[in-house]
Amino acid sequence: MINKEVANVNEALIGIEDGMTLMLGGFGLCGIPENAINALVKMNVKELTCISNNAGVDDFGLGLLLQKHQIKKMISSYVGENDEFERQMLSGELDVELVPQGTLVERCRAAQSGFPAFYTPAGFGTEVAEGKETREFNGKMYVLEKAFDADFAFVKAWKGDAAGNLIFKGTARNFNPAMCGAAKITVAEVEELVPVGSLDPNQIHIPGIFIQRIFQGNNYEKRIEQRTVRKKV
Amino acid sequence: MINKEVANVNEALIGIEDGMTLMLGGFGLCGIPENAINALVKMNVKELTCISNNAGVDDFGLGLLLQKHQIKKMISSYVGENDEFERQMLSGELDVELVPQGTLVERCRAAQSGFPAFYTPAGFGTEVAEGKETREFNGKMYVLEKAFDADFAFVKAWKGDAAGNLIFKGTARNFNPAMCGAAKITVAEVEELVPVGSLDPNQIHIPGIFIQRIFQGNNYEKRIEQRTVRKKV
Amino acid sequence: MLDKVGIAKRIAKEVKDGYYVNLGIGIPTLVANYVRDDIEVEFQSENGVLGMGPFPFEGEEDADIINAGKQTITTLPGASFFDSSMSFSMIRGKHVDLTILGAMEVSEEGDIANWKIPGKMVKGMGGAMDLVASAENIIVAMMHTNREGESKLLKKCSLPLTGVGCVKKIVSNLAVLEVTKDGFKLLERAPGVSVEEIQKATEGHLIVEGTIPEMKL
Amino acid sequence: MLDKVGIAKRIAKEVKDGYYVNLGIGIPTLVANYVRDDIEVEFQSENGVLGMGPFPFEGEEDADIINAGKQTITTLPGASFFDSSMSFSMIRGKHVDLTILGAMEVSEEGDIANWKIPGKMVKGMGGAMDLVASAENIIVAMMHTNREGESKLLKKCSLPLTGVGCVKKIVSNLAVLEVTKDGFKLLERAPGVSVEEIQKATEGHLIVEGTIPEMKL
Repeated sequence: MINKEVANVNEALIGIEDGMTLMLGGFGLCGIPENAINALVKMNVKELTCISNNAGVDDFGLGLLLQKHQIKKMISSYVGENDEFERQMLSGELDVELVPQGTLVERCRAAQSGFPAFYTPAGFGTEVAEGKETREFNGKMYVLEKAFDADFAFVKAWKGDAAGNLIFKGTARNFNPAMCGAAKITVAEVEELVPVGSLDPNQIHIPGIFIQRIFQGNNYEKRIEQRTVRKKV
Repeated sequence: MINKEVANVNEALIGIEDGMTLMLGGFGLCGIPENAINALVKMNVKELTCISNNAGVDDFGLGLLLQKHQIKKMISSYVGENDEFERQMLSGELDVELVPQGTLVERCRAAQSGFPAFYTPAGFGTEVAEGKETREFNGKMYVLEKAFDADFAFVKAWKGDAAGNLIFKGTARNFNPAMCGAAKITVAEVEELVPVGSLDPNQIHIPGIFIQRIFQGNNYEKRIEQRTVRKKV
Repeated sequence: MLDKVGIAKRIAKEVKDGYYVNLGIGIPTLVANYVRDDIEVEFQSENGVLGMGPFPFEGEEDADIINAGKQTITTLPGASFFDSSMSFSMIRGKHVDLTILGAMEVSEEGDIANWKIPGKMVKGMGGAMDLVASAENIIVAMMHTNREGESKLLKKCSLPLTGVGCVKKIVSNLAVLEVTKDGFKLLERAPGVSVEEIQKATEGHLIVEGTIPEMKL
Repeated sequence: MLDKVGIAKRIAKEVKDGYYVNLGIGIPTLVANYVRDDIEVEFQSENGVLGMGPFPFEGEEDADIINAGKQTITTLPGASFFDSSMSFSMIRGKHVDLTILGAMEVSEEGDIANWKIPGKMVKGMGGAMDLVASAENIIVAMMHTNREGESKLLKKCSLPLTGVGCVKKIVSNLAVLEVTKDGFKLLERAPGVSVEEIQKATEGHLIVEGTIPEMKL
């Protein structure tokens, strides 16, 4: 077993530099790498390009990096929950590339899987396709989209072991699996680091080969964006 | 819950016709849809194109269809275990398209996932790339490969439920997941059909949406091709 | 004239037995409440869940189980969780049978705009571009006009597009319309709404053939 | 001169701590037996397993747990199973550190042929084309000559190629060679084998610089 465990988030972030491109898992605030984001805020690394489906909210998740102007460019599919984001984008302080959600995740998976490019129907005929090659297959039009090229990927899992094997929970899985191994270095933080051999080999979502560093996270806030409930009758 | 359960293999095969293109899961004899193959032999459907990583052995798996000359064309990556196959191929009775294994599975996944085509490095500079578009990305050469277009996919899982949810076991998983939903109709046979709700939603390998028909298989032989053991000391 | 719940109720009648359905944020989310309970339908949410149930009871929310609108949800027996990549395999691969989503504008050619107002509002397309580029069966839930009373059913969309030639059906507060190659074909009127009112609220070409029935909810 | 086990033993010395290794069928499979036990290595098999262990004890074989050579295997703690799609993500995505495979022919430019003899034998390429097109670190295990004594290390391959310009290192029964832009660079001689014998058995350009040491096993 090849050991990927590092002592803490600081060790996991060694090598991060200004100007790097980062991938960050999560959908809204669900399944985001909270520990890594908080540490990035503390180390005050700047000029980042962040690939993440959403941009957090004003005071949590990637919103914390936005507040401190650490992000130069966001590559996302939906950013509607963050006023500061919208302000920086409309004022031109922040460069934004909006990508259809299915294309966003597949550009991650393409990087993970050694595919340089693929054709997808999403965005054909829209400004997303501007400047890109389009092409017909079987009478339908498609857009050529390319794999991402990122320096670090930060993902958050439910359980993991020192071999880097990961299991996600519920819809906190989302973008995390496709980002594993999609950057030069993938850092996984887990709610529970379990002994090697205790995970069922048949039920591992992401095998350790895709992970370079793993650590036991702590103080997960797991904030809920839209607490929607029904009353018991 | 949308119910996909059919009574038996015969009901699962309704609609199969001569000349159709079929996908069949499995690697060697591991994880092959034994019940479906045996039923295809019985119904004596002809002129089939079969997409399957291997071609079975002389007297088991797809070898049974080959014996009866039911297969017109095989699309596979490795066919070294089957003498009858080699004979039919070298004599020209059987049309064969050999495809790199990673390309084979991705052409299934592309069909499953709505991608018409993708670029892969496999086969560049070889006869596999002949007649195909090749292209450079970041200084490396790639081959354009296209999604398969199949009528039926036959997969075999370990456990499944009437909603079509599937779990595979060990390396019997192999090509099966990528073929689910990659054909017009996907038929899953399972060793154990369990009650809906008894599978952990977090641990389902293939959600039921990809499956049109599911049935409880029986009399699984699960033949071992290379029984390789060590002695206890 | 329909309110949001009315629109959701009318769209619910389009949901057929055995359908996998993706519901967009807003009015479409309400549709789930009004689907007949004698048919089997499964709801997919693009953030990675199939088989969504109702909202959780108070105190039973789980931060790790949400829908694409970031609302806490529950799951029904037979449900499954999966990653975003597989979720869009379901969508792009046409395994989802029906997509219901909102729109700012729809054109008579079936183009849809719902993700951006240049210089003013940019929320992003989320999964909408993948959904509309792939789904064979798209119903748009929308108000027929904006707050200024201007039509949102246009000859050409004025806002940046989400997809081209993809909308098949529209259920608005005023009417049910089918998008045909010749324009918006009026199928049903909302209760108490006249053909003239619908005509006035529709900038794009409206096709009125024969008597237009009032919709039943 | 080395036998198959000798070739496997020599290749085992190329396996470094922390490597994920894919072993081809035949001699490469034997390599696992000779890797130093003070380093951590994980073996991947393209049919969908990472963390392979030794063959099972008699009576403990499981038809559902095999390697790419269709042999029954076991797994070690930390192992995982996955589908073929993810398996080739590991391979194509360069997550596998070292690929060891057999060859019928290798050219001085690093081309490899190992899947077809036209009109005579066609087993198929299996995963070899994906492996050689992607791996940055490929070692070929092979006999230096065929049964007729003809060289298999050639100027140009005569058989259909598996991949172009991809082989980095060759361990044959006679020698260890590096594929450089100028040809086959001789690194080590097998025990008891002279440079002249290697030269005679090598049709492609052989580069001999200084004294060539005998390999240590």
